[in-house]
Amino acid sequence: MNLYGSLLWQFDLLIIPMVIICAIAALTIRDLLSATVVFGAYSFLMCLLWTEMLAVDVAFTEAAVGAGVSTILMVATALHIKRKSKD
Amino acid sequence: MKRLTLFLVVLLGAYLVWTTQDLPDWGDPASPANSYLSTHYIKKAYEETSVPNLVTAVLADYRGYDTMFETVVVFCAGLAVLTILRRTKRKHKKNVKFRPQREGVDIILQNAARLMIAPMQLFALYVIAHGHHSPGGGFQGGVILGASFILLALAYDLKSTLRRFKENTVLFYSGLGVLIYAGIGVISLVLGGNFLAYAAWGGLLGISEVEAHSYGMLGVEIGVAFTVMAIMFSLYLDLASGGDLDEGL
Amino acid sequence: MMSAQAPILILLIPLLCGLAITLVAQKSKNLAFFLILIGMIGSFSAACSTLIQVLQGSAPIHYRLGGWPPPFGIELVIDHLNAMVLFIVSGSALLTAVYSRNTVIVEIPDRVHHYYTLYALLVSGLLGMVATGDAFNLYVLLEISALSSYALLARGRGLAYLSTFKYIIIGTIGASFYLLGVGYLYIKTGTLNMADLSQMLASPDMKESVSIKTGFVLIIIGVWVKMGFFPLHGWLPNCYSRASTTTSCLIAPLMTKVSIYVMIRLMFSVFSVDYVFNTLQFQQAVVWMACIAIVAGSISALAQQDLKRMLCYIVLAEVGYMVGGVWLMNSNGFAGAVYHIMSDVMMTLCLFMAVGAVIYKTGDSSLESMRGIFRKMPVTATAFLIGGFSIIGIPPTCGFFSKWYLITGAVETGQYHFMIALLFSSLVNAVLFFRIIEIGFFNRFDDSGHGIHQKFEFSEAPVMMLAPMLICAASLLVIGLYTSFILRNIVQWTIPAGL
Amino acid sequence: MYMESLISFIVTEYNYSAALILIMIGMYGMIAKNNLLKKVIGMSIFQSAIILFYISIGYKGGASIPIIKHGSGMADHAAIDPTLYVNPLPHVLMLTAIVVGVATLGVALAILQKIYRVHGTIEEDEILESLKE
Repeated sequence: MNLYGSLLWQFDLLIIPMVIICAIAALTIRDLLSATVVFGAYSFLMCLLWTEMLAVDVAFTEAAVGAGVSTILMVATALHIKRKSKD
Repeated sequence: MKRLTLFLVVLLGAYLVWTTQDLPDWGDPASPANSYLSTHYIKKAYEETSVPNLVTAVLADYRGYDTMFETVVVFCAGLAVLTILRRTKRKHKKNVKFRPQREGVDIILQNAARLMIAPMQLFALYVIAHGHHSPGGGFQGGVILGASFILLALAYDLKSTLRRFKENTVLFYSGLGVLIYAGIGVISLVLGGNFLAYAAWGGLLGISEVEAHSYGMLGVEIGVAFTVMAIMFSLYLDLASGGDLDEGL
Repeated sequence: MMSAQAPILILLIPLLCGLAITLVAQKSKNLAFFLILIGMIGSFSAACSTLIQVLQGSAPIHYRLGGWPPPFGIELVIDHLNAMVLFIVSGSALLTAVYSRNTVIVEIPDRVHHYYTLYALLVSGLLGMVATGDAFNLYVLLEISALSSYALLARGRGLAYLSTFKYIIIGTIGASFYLLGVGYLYIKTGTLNMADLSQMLASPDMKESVSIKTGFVLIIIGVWVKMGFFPLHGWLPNCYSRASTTTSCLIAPLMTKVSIYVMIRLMFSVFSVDYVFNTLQFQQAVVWMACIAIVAGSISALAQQDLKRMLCYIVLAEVGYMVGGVWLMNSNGFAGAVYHIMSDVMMTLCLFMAVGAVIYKTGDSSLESMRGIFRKMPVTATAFLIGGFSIIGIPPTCGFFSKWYLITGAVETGQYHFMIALLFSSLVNAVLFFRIIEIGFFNRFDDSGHGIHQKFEFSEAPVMMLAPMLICAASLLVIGLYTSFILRNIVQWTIPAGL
Repeated sequence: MYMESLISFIVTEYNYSAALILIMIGMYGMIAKNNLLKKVIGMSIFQSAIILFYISIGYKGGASIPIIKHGSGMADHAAIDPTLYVNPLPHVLMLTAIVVGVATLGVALAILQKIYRVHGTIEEDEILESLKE
């Protein structure tokens, strides 16, 4: 078993379940505004994961685009429509 | 239907996870992906372009053609949203059925925004200009610039923001950005190189070809920043106001 | 010097003209039209120049973007196959641009300049997809053409928004599958350049690799989604039939054919004949799926009461022709499929233009709107007739020859079900078009049969719509008459080694 | 024995597996969810999961971020040891993919708002029912 001396693979093991939980939560929460905010958290955790894999430029972009602008766009849309979802 | 989808998705997922045993180990320095092209970029990019941030060097130079179309994608999205949502002034009266209500003026928010916007924009400019040496570049800087305008619109209101940054200016900047990018490519084409071959600029600017690559990249990053800034703000404008630009969130 | 730069100019000129429209043509609709026309003419002439260069020299043209040698930089590779596709795509985009003069102003009066910018971006995205020699670059251009087509399709009639939303979801799944497939190839080979990939993939241990197989399947499924091949076609008829006239003239012929080109390119330039047909074992299954696509498309077309929807189902059946022809594993079938790309663009374009002219005049797209068409709009009706004959496969139109080669290929490999499907589809198409001709030409009575002679006054569509339509119709005959020339000089060169 | 190889498999490939699981979650959301905004969220999850897959390809154990150490004290253009830096190419590709993702997201949200205005709802079954009437 060669783990190639990754410093942070424990960290990796910790974040990945959180990312998956956030993804499932974003899809299952019925309140759309909450779902979009959870999606923002998902993006931010993703961005942590990429920083940990040393993809600094990508993480920077994701922090600005994924966790920032896309969440704002989704919140803007969620506020324009009926907030309750059936599933 | 849902059960069936779940079943199919789980089946496909299990198959794909099973195929990962064939993939090289995670973090293996000798895997094909980490050894062939990547080694060349790491060894040569600094020498050939004098840009230490390898991601910027590959993004704006070796694969600059991709990045140009990436900018075009952003531009295209902005136009698409505008074409879909925006309506002419007369018809839209009852378009937006439900609009989030804002109560009163939030002084804390407004003052915090006032304090934050200028440093944000300064930081964005730093990110664009310093993208050769540190993480960052046109996209990140452009998004932050756009976000500063979005913050202004969130803290105050859409109307007052639009007085500072007019709608037509937004569109103009978005087109201008792509034009700067493509224009740098076209000029190198006119100067006798291939499209986007920044080396051709060396003679014109009186610098070595390696430096020309560096300057060319700075130029295209500025173009990218213009487009991304304008379109991020424009996306917010259209989506937050439902297309009529009367009132934001 | 200019001719050496022609490959990039093909897609650069429409792009720059699109930008110019946004920047300077905000106010003037005429200026926007003028600029789009310049862009399309420039692109078409660059494509002609490239085609001539390719025909004169037998080696493919390589164009290094940024001056970097492949595989480190991106390159455009133009051989006989994509020179032909570039020519036909830019040509039909030019014809549609001329045609759009009257329709766009009626259908999208408020945003003509944005419409034309998106038009130019879509065309340069499609041309870029055809010209590129890099697997990831293809994804970026795929997304450009997809995004601009979402915007163009959304500005349609009726429930266009709903069907476009479905298209976004399905299209993103397709594009993401493609991206994931390219990821699988990249992880095993470490390169993205198509020529380089094919060299790497030729080694024996790559052939056995499970992840390469998975990558191939993901890529092919992604491309099939984009072209609307049989089990993945659900989004296409709704989306295309609800689009505005110009949009459907532009997108319906080009999007599917460019996807088929992409499929051929990936199957034979990235992977190899041996890999696709011998290492993987689903060649028979794909031909069967193509048969189902043809039969289902033809029968659904027969059931439609709306002209545009009918044409969309015909497009689906035609996709089945080409996919089946490529997967027949036979040089005649392959030649038929490649030749059919060329002829199918022209015949679908011709039919959509004719139907668009009818809609422009009558405001209605049901079969009934064709009533008296030969009296009212004789020129449009003639173009419709030629296009219909070509779809049925009546000589000397080009549809006959492509069908001939496809059937020869099916017979040579003993896959008679494909031949039967082709003949069945011809039969159904014949019924379909003769029914419309009957409505248009003979049936001048209303349904109750009382024999009230309606008076059909001559009211033809404007010249700007008729001219491109007639050029299209004429090109169907010209392509048909010069079949042997085209086959000898272009199609023969595209047949991959080992087929 | 069998268990051990399974654990080794999971640890050396867990990033890929996680990416593929997220892809499947996103795809399930896109296909099976009834609410159109949920479909859009699924789409974004799908896209960022693919990005995770690519970034996992580019990771190299024991390496540093892909910015060449330079400046005073470093000989310019000295031979650079490729094992010191992670693979920059997947990062470049994924920057493009992120931007494409946000572009698609914007267009999808715009169409979604339009659908809400036309049909008054974004539940797929309610829209289909309102069409039947």
